[in-house]
Amino acid sequence: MNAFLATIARDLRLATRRGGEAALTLGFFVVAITLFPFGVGPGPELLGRIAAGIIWVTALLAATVSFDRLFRADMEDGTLELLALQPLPLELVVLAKAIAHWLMTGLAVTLLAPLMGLMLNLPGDAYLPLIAGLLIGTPSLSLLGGVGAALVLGARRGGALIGLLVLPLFLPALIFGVSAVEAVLIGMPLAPHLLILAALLAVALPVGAFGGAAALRLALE
Amino acid sequence: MDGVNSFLDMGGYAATVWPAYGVTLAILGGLLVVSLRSLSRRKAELAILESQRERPRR
Amino acid sequence: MPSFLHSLASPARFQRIANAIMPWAVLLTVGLIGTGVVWGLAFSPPDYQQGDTVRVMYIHVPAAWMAMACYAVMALLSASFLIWKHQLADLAARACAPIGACFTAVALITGSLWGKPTWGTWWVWDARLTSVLILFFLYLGYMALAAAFDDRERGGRAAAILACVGAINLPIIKYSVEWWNTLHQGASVFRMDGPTIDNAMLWPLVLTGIGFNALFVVLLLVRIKSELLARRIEVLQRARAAGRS
Amino acid sequence: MTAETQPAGLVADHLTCERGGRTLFAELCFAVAPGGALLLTGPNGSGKTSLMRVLSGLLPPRAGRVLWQGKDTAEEPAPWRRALAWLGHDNAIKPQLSVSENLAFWARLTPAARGVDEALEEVGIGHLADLPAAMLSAGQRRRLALARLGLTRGGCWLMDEPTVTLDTASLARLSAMIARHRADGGLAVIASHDALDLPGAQSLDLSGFAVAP
Repeated sequence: MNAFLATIARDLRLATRRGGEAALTLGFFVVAITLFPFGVGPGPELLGRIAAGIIWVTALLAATVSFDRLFRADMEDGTLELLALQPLPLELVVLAKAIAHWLMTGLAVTLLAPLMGLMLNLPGDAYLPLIAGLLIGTPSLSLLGGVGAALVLGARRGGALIGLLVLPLFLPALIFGVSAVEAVLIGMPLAPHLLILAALLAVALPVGAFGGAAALRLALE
Repeated sequence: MDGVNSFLDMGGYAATVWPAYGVTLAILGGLLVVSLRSLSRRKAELAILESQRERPRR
Repeated sequence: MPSFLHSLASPARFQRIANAIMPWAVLLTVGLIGTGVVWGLAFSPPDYQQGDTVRVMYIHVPAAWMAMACYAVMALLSASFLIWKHQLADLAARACAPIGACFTAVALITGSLWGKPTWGTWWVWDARLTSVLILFFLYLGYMALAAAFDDRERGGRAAAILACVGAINLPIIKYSVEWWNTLHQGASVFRMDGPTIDNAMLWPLVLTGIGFNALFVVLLLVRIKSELLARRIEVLQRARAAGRS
Repeated sequence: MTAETQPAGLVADHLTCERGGRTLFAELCFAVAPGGALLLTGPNGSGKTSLMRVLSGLLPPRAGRVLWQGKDTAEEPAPWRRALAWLGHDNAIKPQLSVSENLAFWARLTPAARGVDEALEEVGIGHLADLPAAMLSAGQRRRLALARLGLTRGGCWLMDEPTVTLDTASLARLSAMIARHRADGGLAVIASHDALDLPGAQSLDLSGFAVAP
């Protein structure tokens, strides 16, 4: 457990020292969102209707942009092969890195989402389901994206490939994240949507850990 | 010839039915042709390589 | 069990089995698809609602079946490659991907052509269409990943992991898309009146369906043979390079 | 039957390794007992690094087994991972972290027997502990990587070219460090071009196991 926490703590510390990681993702998130009013027109009514969708789609894209760095730096400086040889199973290393990634991207995006909601004229009732959905849904993204990031290690044009590999897998999280907001707006219960997001997370945990570890072992051979 | 014409007309949906069959033929037939051509090209390449390998030994 | 599979899957043995199956598969492909298509186009009745557009069904529906069946075969081959590390499984899985992608493309395009007169639009974000589109993306991702490595073996294994992850996620995607669709649009537009399908329409559909399976076998065998040759060429070239240096 | 008769320490049992379709070495066997050391030599491309990676478990061998204390490391990786300390080509140093932070992380991941400061002193960079690792020279980085091995007591050190970028004084320190490790009951497998002072070490020339193409 100590080793697991140490891995999370190290990734967080590295990210804050470098300063770029979280800021880059958040910067992409904010800039991409500001593009939408230009694309669909600044009418507050239209923006308010599609605000939840915009925020979710942009969160997926922002996460995708950040995956390339998840394992690459550790691969290049030899840290990854050492991590693979530690007593801590590689599956747990992958989980630890996914958690650290989520804290820096998913959580940061979730915290920033209400502000973006204000800018996009998101209806008042929609804030709770949006934030709750992002909170439960974005960890799945970090886990599944981790598999993609591990798979493209050693591939040519790896960074460009990740999006093609993982965005289709993100679709369920997007669907239920947005439907949670819509359900609340039409007066339906919120809980089923959040429970499905939690179920997706329960699937993504083993898939991310075992798939990611298998892909990393392959990359280290 | 009226029967042929009405067959080709497909009850007014010629623009739907014939392109659908055409596209299917183009894609699946195309894949088959591409696969067969790569097979025969590789067969030829292998034949050349094997003949080159035999020569210096004998 | 693994050793039994291995003996079954040695290249020489594969060649023998493939050569034995091939003529039958070709015969079935030509005969069944030919009969089914002629039957479907010329002799089956037009639908009382959709008119002659229903004739698209005889290729569209089998293509959609094959799109999914191909992925299942590819994922099974990938899993067995990861477990038993047999090269032939990797070869076969890679050979599956373009075939599956082509069947998926056929299903999407014929569906779109059929959709125009039936629903008045080329594309609807219907649950089935959307999940087939995602399936198409998964095939593309698999092929891109398999080709993105300089080391062939490594690319094969990375792609195999992706195929397995996709196999777990594909049903999830499919059901979430279905649920999303019913939430947004109510009842699906895509209604085939499945149970009421007439025998005169069922038969050509079954014929082309089996014919497409046979076509899949033909394509798969040709592509595996071709890949085996490519590996043999690579080995010889490498031996030559090593001999001259 | 072989499992009981295998000696303690590290045993390579008929290892065959293949990379990129080429067999690097075949039927390679050796045994290193606790307190022993093995020096791997051989020209570039003879497969020293590949052998090290096979021993560590990073690269599965084409055939054969690696045994640690009589147990197959592929089947029971846990005891082997606890005993193993790995030094690869790359130093696995994060320039954003300080020297002691770099080492402290690995100390938390491995069962460290000694303190971070002690390990840094052993390689002669104790006075640099607070500096960001980005400030270190190439030789100092290699010594920081070596300090990671110095954290452990006993066990097995796998060192791939440990002497790269080291100066003469550091070479002497490395020899002393390996001697201390062996005296503690540890063993080491070292692939190196440089002559290291390794009293009583076995030597293995990999070119003797090459397979004619």
